[in-house]
Amino acid sequence: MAQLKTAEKPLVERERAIGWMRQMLLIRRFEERAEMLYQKGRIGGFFHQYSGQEPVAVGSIGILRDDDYVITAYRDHGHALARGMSPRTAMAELLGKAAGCSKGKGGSMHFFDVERNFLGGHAIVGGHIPLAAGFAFASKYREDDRVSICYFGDGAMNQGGMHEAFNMASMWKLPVIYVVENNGVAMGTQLVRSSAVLDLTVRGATAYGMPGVAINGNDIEQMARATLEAAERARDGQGPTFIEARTYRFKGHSISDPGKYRTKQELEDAHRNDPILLYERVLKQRGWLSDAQVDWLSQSGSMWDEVKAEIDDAVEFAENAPEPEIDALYEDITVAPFVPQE
Amino acid sequence: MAQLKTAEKPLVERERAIGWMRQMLLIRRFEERAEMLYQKGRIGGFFHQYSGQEPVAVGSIGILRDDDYVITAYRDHGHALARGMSPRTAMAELLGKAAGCSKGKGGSMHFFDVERNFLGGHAIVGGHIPLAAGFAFASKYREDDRVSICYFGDGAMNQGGMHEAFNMASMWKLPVIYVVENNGVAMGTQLVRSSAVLDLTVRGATAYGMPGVAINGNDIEQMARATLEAAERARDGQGPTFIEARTYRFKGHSISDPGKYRTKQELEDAHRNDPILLYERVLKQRGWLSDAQVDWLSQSGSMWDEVKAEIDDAVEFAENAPEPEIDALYEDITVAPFVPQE
Amino acid sequence: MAELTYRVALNQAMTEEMERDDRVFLMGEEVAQYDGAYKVSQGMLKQFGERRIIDAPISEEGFAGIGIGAAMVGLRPIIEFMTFSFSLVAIDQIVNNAANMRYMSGGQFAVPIVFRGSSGMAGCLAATHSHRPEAWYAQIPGLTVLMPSTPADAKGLLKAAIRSDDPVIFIEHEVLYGDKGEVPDGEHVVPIGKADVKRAGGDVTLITYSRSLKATLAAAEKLAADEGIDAEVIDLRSIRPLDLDTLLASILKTHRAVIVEEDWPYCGLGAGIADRINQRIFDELDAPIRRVASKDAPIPYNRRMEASMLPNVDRVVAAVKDVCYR
Amino acid sequence: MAELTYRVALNQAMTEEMERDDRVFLMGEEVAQYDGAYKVSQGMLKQFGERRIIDAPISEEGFAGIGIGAAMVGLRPIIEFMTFSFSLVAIDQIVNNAANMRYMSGGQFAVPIVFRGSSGMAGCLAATHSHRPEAWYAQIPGLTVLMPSTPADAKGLLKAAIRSDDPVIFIEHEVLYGDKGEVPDGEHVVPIGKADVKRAGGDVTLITYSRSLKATLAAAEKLAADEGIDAEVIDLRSIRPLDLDTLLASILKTHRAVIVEEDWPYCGLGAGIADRINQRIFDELDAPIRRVASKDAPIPYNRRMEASMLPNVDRVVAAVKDVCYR
Ligand SMILES: Cc1ncc(C[n+]2csc(CCOP(=O)(O)OP(=O)(O)O)c2C)c(N)n1
Ligand SMILES: Cc1ncc(C[n+]2csc(CCOP(=O)(O)OP(=O)(O)O)c2C)c(N)n1
Ligand SMILES: [Mg+2]
Ligand SMILES: [Mg+2]
Repeated sequence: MAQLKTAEKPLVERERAIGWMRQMLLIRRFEERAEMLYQKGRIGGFFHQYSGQEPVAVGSIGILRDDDYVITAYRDHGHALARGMSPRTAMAELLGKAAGCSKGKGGSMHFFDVERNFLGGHAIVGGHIPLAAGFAFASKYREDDRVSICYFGDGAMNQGGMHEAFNMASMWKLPVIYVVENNGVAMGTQLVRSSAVLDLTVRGATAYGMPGVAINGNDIEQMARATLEAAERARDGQGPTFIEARTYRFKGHSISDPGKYRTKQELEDAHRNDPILLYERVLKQRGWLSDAQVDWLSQSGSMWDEVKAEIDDAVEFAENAPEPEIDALYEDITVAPFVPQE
Repeated sequence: MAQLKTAEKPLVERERAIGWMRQMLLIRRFEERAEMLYQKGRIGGFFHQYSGQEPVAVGSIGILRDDDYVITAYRDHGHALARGMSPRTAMAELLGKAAGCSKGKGGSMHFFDVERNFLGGHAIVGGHIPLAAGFAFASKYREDDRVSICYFGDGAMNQGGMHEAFNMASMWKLPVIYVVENNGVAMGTQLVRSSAVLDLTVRGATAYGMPGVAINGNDIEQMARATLEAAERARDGQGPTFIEARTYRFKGHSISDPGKYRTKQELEDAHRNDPILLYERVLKQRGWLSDAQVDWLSQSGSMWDEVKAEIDDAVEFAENAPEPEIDALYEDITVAPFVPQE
Repeated sequence: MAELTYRVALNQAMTEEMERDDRVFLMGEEVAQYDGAYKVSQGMLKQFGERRIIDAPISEEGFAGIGIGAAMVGLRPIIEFMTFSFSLVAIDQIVNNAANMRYMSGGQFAVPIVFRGSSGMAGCLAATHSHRPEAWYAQIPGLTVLMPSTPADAKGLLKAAIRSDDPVIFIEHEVLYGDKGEVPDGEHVVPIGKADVKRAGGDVTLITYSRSLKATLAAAEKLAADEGIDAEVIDLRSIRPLDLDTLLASILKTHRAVIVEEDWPYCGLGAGIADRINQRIFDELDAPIRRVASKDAPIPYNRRMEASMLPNVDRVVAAVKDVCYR
Repeated sequence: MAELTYRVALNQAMTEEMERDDRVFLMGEEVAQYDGAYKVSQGMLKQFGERRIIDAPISEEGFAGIGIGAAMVGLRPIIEFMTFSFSLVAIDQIVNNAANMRYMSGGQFAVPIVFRGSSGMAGCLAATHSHRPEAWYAQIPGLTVLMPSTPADAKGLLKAAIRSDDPVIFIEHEVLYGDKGEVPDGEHVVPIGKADVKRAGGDVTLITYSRSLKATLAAAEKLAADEGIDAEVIDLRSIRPLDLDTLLASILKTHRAVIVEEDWPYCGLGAGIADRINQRIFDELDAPIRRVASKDAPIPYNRRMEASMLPNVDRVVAAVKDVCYR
């Protein structure tokens, strides 16, 4: 079993660590229940599960300030929840309800939460990467000391927009942290078949003269440490950082994906290294967590029960929430009164 | 005065070297006369002079095979002439004549010559970079042993399409040579203001795991040597090479550019290192060229006179050539009969 | 005649053309090992191998350009966009390189390439993933734009597209992939530039294409049953060039027309078609050409809202009654 | 009133808005040290410094996206495309991020950004550099599209665009930059969504915008002098939203209309406008709405060929005579 560097010296105090554990459980449970709803036809469109990658979002967002900007791709439920979005509004969005975080207009791939500075949920691969540089540009312009963090997949490294944004972010020393969640595969294409260079820091950092680090993204406190260092550098005016967070996607690309491109063995190994299990072990070694709170192997514990109840509540809320009015179709298009050109 | 490495060991035999000298003179004269015609209003649109960069095109194209593919950006007159396009058709194109290399439809920025495997002349910055990977893809597909060479400016390094094409070219080991003609400026933007990293081989080669070399592009035989090595590697199935050819643009970006972004001193230095002058010296040291043939400082010599006559002839040809028929507007749009949707 | 799905019909077209011409290859995201995101290329890697069925990274601009380059030097690429919504990042290549190349070179180069993939509102994919780019591509001289609505046309038109020496935008529809229909056996090539009368009728001309054909045909049946209105339904198939002759012949008979499409109303394809008809036979029209298009809003995720945007039987019926003054 | 060039009018609009609102900044290629490729931003670097006038690398997709991001968090960027032809490499950002963002987020984010730059056939720039993208952008709900034809409108509309809380596509024309005209002194803001009757008349409605206004006005004078036809000339100014009321009011008076534009004919902007008119007042038209558009071909380099593509006085006169049955 993989060891986490995390164990050695706690980066954070007990309360925050426990909070992270709880968030990882919450995300996991959210995804499980949502997937069930998808199977029942209650959720439409594309749905991309985050299970297995939780520490990347939780460890990094968990170390940032509330006023920092967060943006990610379409595999966005985990980041939204890590940012504090309520599972109710998240689940309601999946069900297309008016109470959803995007009023039922965005769906799974387009979660937004302006109050938590969560700027989406973006479904065009790589298309959001320049936006993050834009948030950071604004912070620098206003000298407001915020940082922006932007997540994307290994597959998104191959979009030209990334290249353009990275060059400007580095040249202009914009306070942005770019995190590639390298789960080794883009849909069914393994990294070795999509990238000429396998060390993504060479492509993402070296090429643009920005600091880059490759870490085990499933080690939540390592993830937090790398993010913290990057954030400090950014707030200090030293510009962007590139973090390659190596992680693993437990589920298929989207729900329809049979995942033929990987072996059962590979998947079993990954589950043995389930990041929740790993962090549970660390916290127990520290004496911060008891079996009564979480016992992941037997799927029990008070914290897990609590989380399950919270998600059940979210599902119930979402199921009972009203559909948007059909006329809402013409709302939220522009700030100025919208005049349909029909 | 800069020394050329060229001097030490001739890469090519006398005849070819003399031919290159003549081609550089031809390009220089072509550009001078064309600029005069532009000033007189005989040429429209944008016009980008190649003077000062001649060794890059001549030295590299001059070492390739006739069946290799050549493509470049909008500063394309030099490459076309280096590839053997007749100054007559080139000049006729500038004047928009039917006898022009693109029948008057392309203009200065869009020279083409299918017979010489000269695939343009492309005016969208960076837009042609993927095309070159496509030619190389075809060569690999057909196992036909050709290489493709693609020129672009330092400014084009900032287009995302480059990034995408380089990754695929390297991963798929396509037989293509990418040459960035780094003249230090994109329009009025110096490299330091457009690129986070000043060593372009880091951005163009390291990032994609392809061999890269930075050379003095104004040293024609060094240019030829680097190209030859790259071509051999490509023909041998080892994939692409990135060449950063450092050079200097004598004229403004286009004719309307007053060039305020550089000093008189800088320009004077550049002219003292005029690549024609440098190569003249080399060839004379080798005893391959006489003062009677070329004396660049005094703008005299039989070869120069010949070249001037050839360009005069081209101008005369172009001036007397007929305009295209207006109805040619609807020709050359598609291979199938074109049906205007009017 | 075999009964095939639209998906299999497309697969057969590519497979047959690849068997007869080694210059044809297929490149795109997940087309090879994954057998295609929508399984259109199922089995093709196995049959043709890695040389000809090529998985590309998520680099649409890059591989569109690679395809165009390969076409310029004599290959005949099929470039799959996982969906045409993603062609937006490659559109400069399509317009400035594929469509303009022959012209700018004074006819020296041809670009025999097919860009193909799904499009449209496919069910809760929301604003970024539901584009219908047909009007944009239709505008560009140099491009051919095809949109089949049945398995037979899918196969026959794709074969024609692959054989064409010009760049073709071949737009499929995600919700049609599973549809079944008769496809002629043997060599079946549908000519480019020919619309197809999918239902003959004398009272009103319904012009449509792609997935909207279904609602249109259903509306035609309902109109016949409920109103005694006998509608002629024309499936454009070829968006550029447009088969104006077939449209005009029908309208000269019916004197009324409705255009049914999934595109946005303002400057959408229907506006382009209505204009071409009005330019030619304005005086023959007994009513304005009505349009049933998507509503003028970005595409929402919510299923009911999305459905409310689309042409449906009721909207078509209402438009027909309007032009028939019922 | 001062007499200004179109170029200076644009400069004044940006300068004044930047003076009153620190959130406004200008970014693009060569906008700062070079004073703008077409000198529209002349002197602005000097006045506002590097923080607010920013030279970007040749990365349209990247800096369009940076602008959109900055707008989402409260700045008000002006993004200059050296020409709108180069917006093709950034179009995914404009459509999927700028236009869709507010909708996809259920109204949580606004994108107050202006994309501006020149467009059109500017004299021998050939196929890649002469795009007229208005019909494409007009199609997108979420975008505002403005195209001024005079210095006064250039200034007043650009100020309105910068103050708008929504993404605006502000399309200038290269051949207009040097044109002079009266510009009202003081605060001069032209409302979005209002067309302008540039010449009153009762016999026929001529609808146009941007550089085509000139040929249209000249044609109107010629028609008055030679034919006794009194044309009303309407300058759209706002392409989306379209001021349909002004168009309809005029046509209800004249019963005939001609649309004059530089766009391609098939699915071009003129088709979109004609359709909207036909939908509303088909029965009021005494003749089909004629269009004088560019010819259906890529844009050639050759000057005469290029000129032959464009609307000109003769073509407008012929179209008007046609709708007036002369
Ligand atoms: C421009 C674009 N091309 C293709 C797609 C379809 N697509 C969605 S996700 C995906 C794979 C992305 O893989 P990666 O970036 O590694 O992220 P992961 O799914 O592993 O989180 C693809 C091809 C898209 N949404 N946008
Ligand atoms: C996509 C795009 N953006 C902008 C331009 C306008 N433009 C033409 S050339 C040029 C500068 C290019 O500089 P560089 O690549 O260094 O080549 P050089 O002119 O030095 O040869 C610019 C900005 C363009 N043609 N295409
Ligand atoms: Mg991945
Ligand atoms: Mg340069």
